[in-house]
Amino acid sequence: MSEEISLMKGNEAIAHAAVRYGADGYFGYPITPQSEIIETLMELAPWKTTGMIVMQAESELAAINMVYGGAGCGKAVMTSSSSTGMSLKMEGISYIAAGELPCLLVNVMRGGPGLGTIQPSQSDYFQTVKGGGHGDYRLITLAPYSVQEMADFVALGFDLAFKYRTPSMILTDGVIGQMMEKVRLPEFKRRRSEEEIRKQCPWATLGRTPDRAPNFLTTLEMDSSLMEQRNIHLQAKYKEIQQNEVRYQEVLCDDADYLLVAFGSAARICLKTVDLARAEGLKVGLLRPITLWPFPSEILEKYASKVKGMLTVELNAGQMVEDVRLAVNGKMPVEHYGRLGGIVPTPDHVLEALKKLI
Amino acid sequence: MLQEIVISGFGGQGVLSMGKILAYSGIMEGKEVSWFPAYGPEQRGGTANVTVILSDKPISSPIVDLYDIVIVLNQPSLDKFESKVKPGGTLIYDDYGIRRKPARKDIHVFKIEAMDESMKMNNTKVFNMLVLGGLLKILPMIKLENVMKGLKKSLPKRHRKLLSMNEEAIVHGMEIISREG
Amino acid sequence: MAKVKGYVEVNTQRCKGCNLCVVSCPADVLELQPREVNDKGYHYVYMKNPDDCIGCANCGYVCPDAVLTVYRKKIEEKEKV
Amino acid sequence: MDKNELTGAETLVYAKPRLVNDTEMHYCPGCSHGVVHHLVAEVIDELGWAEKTIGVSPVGCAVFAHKYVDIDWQQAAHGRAPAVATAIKRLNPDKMVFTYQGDGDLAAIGTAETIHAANRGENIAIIFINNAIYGMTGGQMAPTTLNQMVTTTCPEGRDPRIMGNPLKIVDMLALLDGVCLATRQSVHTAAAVKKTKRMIKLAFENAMANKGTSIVEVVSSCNAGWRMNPVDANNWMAENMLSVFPVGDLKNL
Repeated sequence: MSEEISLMKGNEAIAHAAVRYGADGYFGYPITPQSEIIETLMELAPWKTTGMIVMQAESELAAINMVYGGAGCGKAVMTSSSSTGMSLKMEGISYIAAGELPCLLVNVMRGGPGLGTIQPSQSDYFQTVKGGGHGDYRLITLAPYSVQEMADFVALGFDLAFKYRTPSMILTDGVIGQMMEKVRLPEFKRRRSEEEIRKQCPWATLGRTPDRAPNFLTTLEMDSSLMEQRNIHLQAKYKEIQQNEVRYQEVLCDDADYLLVAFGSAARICLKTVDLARAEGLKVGLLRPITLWPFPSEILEKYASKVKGMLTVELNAGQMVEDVRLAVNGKMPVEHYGRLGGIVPTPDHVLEALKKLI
Repeated sequence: MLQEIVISGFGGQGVLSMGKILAYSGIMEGKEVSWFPAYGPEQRGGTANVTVILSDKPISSPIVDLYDIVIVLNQPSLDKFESKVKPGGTLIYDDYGIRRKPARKDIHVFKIEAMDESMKMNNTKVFNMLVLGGLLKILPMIKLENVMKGLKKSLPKRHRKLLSMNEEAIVHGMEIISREG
Repeated sequence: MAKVKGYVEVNTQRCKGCNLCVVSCPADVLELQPREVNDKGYHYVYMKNPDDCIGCANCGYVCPDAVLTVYRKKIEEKEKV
Repeated sequence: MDKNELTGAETLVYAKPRLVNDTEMHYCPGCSHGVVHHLVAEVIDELGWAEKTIGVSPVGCAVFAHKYVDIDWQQAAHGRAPAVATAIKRLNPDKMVFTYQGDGDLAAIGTAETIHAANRGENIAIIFINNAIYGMTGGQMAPTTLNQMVTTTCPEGRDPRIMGNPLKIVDMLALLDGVCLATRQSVHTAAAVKKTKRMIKLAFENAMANKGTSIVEVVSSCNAGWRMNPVDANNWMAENMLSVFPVGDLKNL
């Protein structure tokens, strides 16, 4: 971590962190509220320094398939978009997951459905953690709640993607993308050489060498028995990720009678609600899933026998609440509070909703 | 110390950059800061507002219900945010183009004629720095030297030559703010 | 005077009997087997008139399945005697 | 003379290209794809670039191209091969990167990717098989289907008033400044095969020399999709397609 403190937007932090991580390529298409990512990268012009390529593609479809091509070469590549653009990318993401390619995806969510609004929302939770694209695949999903985490999760996302050969998603929204906060950017890392990539990713299509058979990347398998084997392999990998990579944060949960469950920007809002509630003598805590997939079901199950109720707070009509209910499995009531279509609730709104539950 | 501030006006008045300088100045003072803009489709003119929070402790929500300080630079902003000042809080407004003045009695109201002044100075670009000066006069939450450091940080390198002009405007802004009622 | 003699070797199991080589041959050397089929059920190609082959390799170029290997040799007249 | 007197290394004039492996191709008897696969393999081998070539195969009949030619391959989503190739080449500027696409992939679903890659002058080669029909899905209309030509989705023949005219996409691409080579060839005769091979070689050399985008269209037959035998299909192609899609260089800088 560098010593210098910067003030920047979450979107800008992602761009800086990508260059510093030693990413090889970014491919994207402008869409509000995340265009600062590609704008900042173009301003940084890393192709002159680290050698990282930055491309404005002709569409989200092209961008995600550029990521497929780059990831197929074992390169550390990424793309970013916002909700409706991410929908366009879903086919490509399914291919990337099926091809077991590491890459970093960023969705700075806006309100939907349809063209919707450019204002913040969390209504792509289902799309991200339940599929989105076709087929049985999963996305490692990281939900930052500060500009610092926007920066930090670039490296985390890439590292997990390469560790498990699977795409990672930073799922955030217009609040975290557009807000400025203090951030300490990571130190610069050197980009890997082709030799290093060949060693780390023996499957990469970098040109066959005499010591190995040709590599080919395809997601097509006409023989269903082989396709089932591929799926079983993927599921085993996903199980391993579920066992190893669950991340969450507990805020004043120990003595809590009631638990707020929220991620990303909603969790920031809930942090203040916890303070307001405690000031009124209500024992309220916050459990913040940091990985939305794998979901922190175990810790929620643990609290299910300790607290009187849980309230999920989301900028949607109730999506994560389904996973929370699955986790507590009927042991106690779980309610949902959310605002829709780009409206961001304030800490007081959440407190009012919480009091109704109590 | 916790100051929850909103700055609101027309696009192009330097609302967002004033907030950014304030946030940078806060960092120079060793504070925790957050800056959250109301963002919309790109449009010249239109309205703009930004929430800036300065605090000694880590900031929880960047979005709040009520503000300690509301700075409004046009009538729509005054209409929208007057009710959002915490009781006992502060409202600063520029009365240029204001037809309906602030009415609340439970808050401190200050007027700054920054638009008129900047036109007199023949330099409307320093408008937002006059306002910033006014704010710092009535609530000296950040030392002027740290404001100048923040200003330097937030200006792109190619604009550094404008530093002294901005500093003068901040100092001048301190002289032209006055309490109402 | 030298004469050119050719020979076409057929990988009969890979041949799909498409007939493109037959029509590409300028010397009417090739023909599909009228009765015999390979394991895939195709009437594979064979040299019907081997003596006429000039080894031009046209058949090889147009074969989509790389079934044909073509050879060509210059032969002196005296050898013929 | 018998076989033994004629065959040997010194008399060999044609054999299966070395980079083509022994996997039996899935293509129908007489399909042009096989011929073009051989040319691609021969050219890469002759240039000595097997270790620095990355091919991008499409969705369509050539979806299995990677099974037959022993180089590194990526198989792209339908229409996206030029985008995939763009990234591979940009991230690996010292490699030779080419796409191999059919008419549906290149000229229908992937039109945007094709045009924009060419317009950016990506240093890639595009091998474009135009057989005026969708072969893999059973013979539906392609953007390049000829007027009045019958397919399963224009059973009374393509009516340009309803379905538009055959898309001359390589003529369009030739207009773009990023394109250094746009040529149309065929593989229905040995002479045409040799000419096509020369143009594929030029396209690959252009890609390595960073001269911009090269497109080699190969007007091809699809005897199964056309419901003809292979010989008739080639003849029909020569008589009907080549007047709409005449062979020759549209641009060769």
